[in-house]
Amino acid sequence: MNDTAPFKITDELVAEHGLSGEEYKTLLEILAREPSLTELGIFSVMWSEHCSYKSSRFWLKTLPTTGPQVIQGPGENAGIVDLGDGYACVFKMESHNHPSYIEPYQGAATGVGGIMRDVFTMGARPVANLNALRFGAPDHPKTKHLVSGVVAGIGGYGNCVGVPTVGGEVNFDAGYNNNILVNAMCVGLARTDKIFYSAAKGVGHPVVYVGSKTGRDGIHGATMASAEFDDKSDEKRPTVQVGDPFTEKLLIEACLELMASDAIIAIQDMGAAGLTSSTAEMADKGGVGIALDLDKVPQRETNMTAYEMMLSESQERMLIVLKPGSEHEAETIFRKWDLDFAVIGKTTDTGRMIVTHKGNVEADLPVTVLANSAPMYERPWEATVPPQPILPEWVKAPDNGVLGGLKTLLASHHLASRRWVWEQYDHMVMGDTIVHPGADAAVVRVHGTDKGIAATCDVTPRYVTADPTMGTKQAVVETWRNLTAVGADPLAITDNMNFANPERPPIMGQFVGSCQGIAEACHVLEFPVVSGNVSLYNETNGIGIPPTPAIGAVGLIPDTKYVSDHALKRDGDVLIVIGAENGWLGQTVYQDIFAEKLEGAPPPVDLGDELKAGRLVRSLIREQVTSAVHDVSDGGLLVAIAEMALAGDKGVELFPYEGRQPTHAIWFGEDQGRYVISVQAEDAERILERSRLLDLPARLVARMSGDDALTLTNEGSVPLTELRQVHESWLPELMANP
Amino acid sequence: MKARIKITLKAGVLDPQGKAIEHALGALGFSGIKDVRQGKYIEVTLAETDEAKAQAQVEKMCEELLANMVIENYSFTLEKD
Amino acid sequence: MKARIKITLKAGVLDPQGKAIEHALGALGFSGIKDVRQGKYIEVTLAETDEAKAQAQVEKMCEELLANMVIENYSFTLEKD
Amino acid sequence: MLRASVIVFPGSNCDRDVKVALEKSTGFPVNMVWHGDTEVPASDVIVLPGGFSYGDYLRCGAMAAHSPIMRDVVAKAKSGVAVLGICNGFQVLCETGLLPGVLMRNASLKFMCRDVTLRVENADTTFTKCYRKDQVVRIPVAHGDGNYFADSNTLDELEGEDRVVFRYAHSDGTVDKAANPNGSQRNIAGITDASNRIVGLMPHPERLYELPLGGTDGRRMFESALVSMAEAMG
Ligand SMILES: Nc1ncnc2c1ncn2[C@@H]1O[C@H](COP(=O)(O)OP(=O)(O)O)[C@@H](O)[C@H]1O
Ligand SMILES: [Mg+2]
Repeated sequence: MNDTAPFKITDELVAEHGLSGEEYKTLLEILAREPSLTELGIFSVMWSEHCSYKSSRFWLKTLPTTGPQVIQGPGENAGIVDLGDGYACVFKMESHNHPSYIEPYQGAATGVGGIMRDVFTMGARPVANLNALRFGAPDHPKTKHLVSGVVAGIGGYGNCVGVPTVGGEVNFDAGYNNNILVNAMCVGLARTDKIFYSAAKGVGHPVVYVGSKTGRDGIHGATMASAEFDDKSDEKRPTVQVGDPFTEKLLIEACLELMASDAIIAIQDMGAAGLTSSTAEMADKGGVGIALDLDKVPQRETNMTAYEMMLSESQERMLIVLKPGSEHEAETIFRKWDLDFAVIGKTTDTGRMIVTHKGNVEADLPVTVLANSAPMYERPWEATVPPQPILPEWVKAPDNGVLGGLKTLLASHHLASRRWVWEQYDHMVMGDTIVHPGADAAVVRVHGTDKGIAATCDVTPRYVTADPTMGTKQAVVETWRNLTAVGADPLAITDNMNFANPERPPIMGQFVGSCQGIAEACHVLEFPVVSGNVSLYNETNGIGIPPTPAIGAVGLIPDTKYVSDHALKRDGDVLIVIGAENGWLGQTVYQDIFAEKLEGAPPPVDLGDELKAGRLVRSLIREQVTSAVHDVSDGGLLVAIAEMALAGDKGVELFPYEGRQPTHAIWFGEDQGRYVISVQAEDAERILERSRLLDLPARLVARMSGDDALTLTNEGSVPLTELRQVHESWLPELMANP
Repeated sequence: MKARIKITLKAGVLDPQGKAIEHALGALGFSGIKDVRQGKYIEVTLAETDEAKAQAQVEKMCEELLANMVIENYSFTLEKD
Repeated sequence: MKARIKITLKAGVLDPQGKAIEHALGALGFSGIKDVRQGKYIEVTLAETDEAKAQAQVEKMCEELLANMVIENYSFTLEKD
Repeated sequence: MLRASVIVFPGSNCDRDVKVALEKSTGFPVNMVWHGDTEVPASDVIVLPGGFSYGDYLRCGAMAAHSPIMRDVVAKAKSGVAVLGICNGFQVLCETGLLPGVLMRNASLKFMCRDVTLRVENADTTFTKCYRKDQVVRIPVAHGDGNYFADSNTLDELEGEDRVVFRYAHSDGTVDKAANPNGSQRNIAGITDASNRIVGLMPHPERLYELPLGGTDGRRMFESALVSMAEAMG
């Protein structure tokens, strides 16, 4: 494409830029003239779904985003919560779904790189990474290739940068066959008095480009992320961005070094839509104009046009507005780290973004309009009608008995161990990981202190599909429970809303329902949303993904002495299940595996009971009464107990259930709001009583048997080694052959 | 037959390895070095003796496994043993 | 001048990558494949125009940095631009 | 008294971890030395930390081995200063020739991060004095290229001179293929030079130096350095 050659903006060109005819008309009205090609490119990325949130903004505004712990809610590069004593936790989750489907290694790697930049741009050192991954059916021909590429890419990037990857989730479902999801989350640690924002306040300040050189990577990446796939996309293969984690590591160190000084007015990573959105947003937030001289931009390729430079998504680049006079100090730091450094413009009082290249003005646009004129759509939506609940009796008992059923479930694609994944991630680097992958939430220490940050991510798309509001409420609550189970005070969440085409009312209805679920849960749990990301159009040939609002959450461990995990460890302990047991089998893993279908309503969430149970469990942990805690989620009670036994390599004897529900429904039902705790036998009665006083059912469910098997009276016994074998071997075996 | 296959990054695709090698060569005192690019070199011995068939076989291997066609190109030579 | 450098593992040095590729090719249905070896291919553009000097320069690069002489061999060709 | 220096290469990422572990284990402050410097301050011990120096591009440790600081590290090592190379640091030591052999891609071709058990083969080095010979210790590995390779003459020589320091083993001390996480020759996890002062190993002792991290088996390596210095002082 050539900027200087005369050209005509045709309907095709407009459509290629992902703008509707309506939108282009609005653009003409705003400018009162035809845009240049560069200007068209700039608007197309600013107005893309990815940058503008045009379909989702209306509903995102309804989410609770405040609370005494919140330092920064949505709207900046990442959200920030207070950890006390001058520490702040900076975190966000972001999707790299389409790029990872096209090139799994680089797509996932650059997703990790991008989310880390969002975090360290605010002054935080990244201290933990997580990832939520959804792949197609295990036997789909593309699945293994995608799993191995994505996992290698996440590890390749995070390991090299030296940030531990401590948690996440992996699901397999045919609904993701042609649209996998790769959501990466980064958690950073900052000092509250050293937080950096993106507002480029003040006129005449140098605008500085640092990091890697600009190439023609991912041009149109931002619009690609918002466009539906079709069968041709396998061939189309747009320019893929390649990540350079080594440069990212240097960039982190250099930025943090510069941040320790007093030189920075504003800083922002160049993410989707690179130079365009970073300059527009920084100038708009600062209330200034900006003049850019593209001749100064460090370039990797020859003959790059203004259009290409403004739209390039080359990785590992940052934009900084410096206090005048500090250029030399800054340049010294970036040179020391062997990074490119160039003053490419300055802030102005014109209120315009003026881009010049080779002596020509390639774009001259009003900043506020550019940053704020994106359309906002209140798209028509149709609410999902949730199915009626089913009775536990309607789902048959396992043919192979309760213990056989347990083995089947532990070896299923839903529940099999993800060790094969997380052993490819360095989860210990930085020397502060105290609860490792495999637990309910991971915990990293606040370096040099006794505080800890707990982090987790979760969503159960089968629940959300059946009932978006209830299912999403459940996702929020499950992260809250995961944090509680390791002894943390839940602080806040980030969300990554992955949905299909919002222009279809039923899909938009899923999105709306999900937002309502988040809003309700966050409001009651005082667990606000501080950052997030929306990924729409995850569909191919009209077949969309299951609605997947991934929730990432962080909590504070005030003193790491009180950290808990789920490994049984104290001989002689008994196990108590806290929370109501109704044997809920609708939409469960059990139903999917044994009835080979999913039906009925998903398990309901009672936020009031969740609060009570969570508070009780947290006090028991802090009183050091418990020696292990696990929340009950996928697969139900027996799976939870088996996981505790396996983690600690300690056998248990289960007490027979004597209530009215079918036994298999009690062992495998997914009733919400439950925890299993391990306590000394002499404390049991007191704890049961304390729970009942809160109106929370509680039951003695098992005791440590002192042997190495899981035993159920009247059913027999299964050695832990056998359970471990089936649980651990599914994924390695799947991946063993290409 | 022996196939000697070169796999290189497509033009314009960032090559972090090449960049780092170029930098290291500079630091070692080599001057006038530029455009360092790193790729892979793979040797495969084939049972196939017919040149045209071997050619087709290697092409298929490259496209299906050896090269990542999204970012890489390949070229090869064949040699009778 | 452009140097095209091949770096290969010495005979007798185990090549886990080559072995894995051989295995994967087999699993993909390619038969009669053996002795797969993976090495590196590096392109370097030199300012030097004298062939002998360029030759010496590339040899030095390979010995000092590009190849690990404990396990690897190198070979290269030079080409005038 | 222990004067320890940790070299920081671009891309090192366990430099802070090992500094903290050394300081907590020995009680003495540690110097951080930039790769671009030309002299290591007077030290009893120099540590080359784990990480991805230069991104591990080209070959692990190859570019770091040519850093300006390494000339002085090699000189000091030859004049008797003890040197410990952990993971990437081990790779750098092999690339400089201070230790023989090379670390190749893991046989699985995958990065691997998990605890492994090691049998202590040589408890006489500067960094293993506080272990017993044949003791089994648990220390994490985290590497993609830890597959130790040397020709069989070199391997025989290493074994003959008692220069294998750690081998991957089962928790009962048996050494076999199943205990080998990365395909390394003869299950070698760490080796020393002939003087027992230059030690390289793939596992990360700094990751298990205190109980909150899950164990203290790694701490003994740093305590050994302190004990060795005390012995040397008489
Ligand atoms: N992609 C991943 N990366 C890192 N850890 C993972 C990943 N997937 C799963 N895990 C870890 O495996 C464990 C089990 O995951 P999951 O079944 O989602 O847990 P839960 O249902 O308790 O939230 C968790 O500790 C989780 O952090
Ligand atoms: Mg989960």
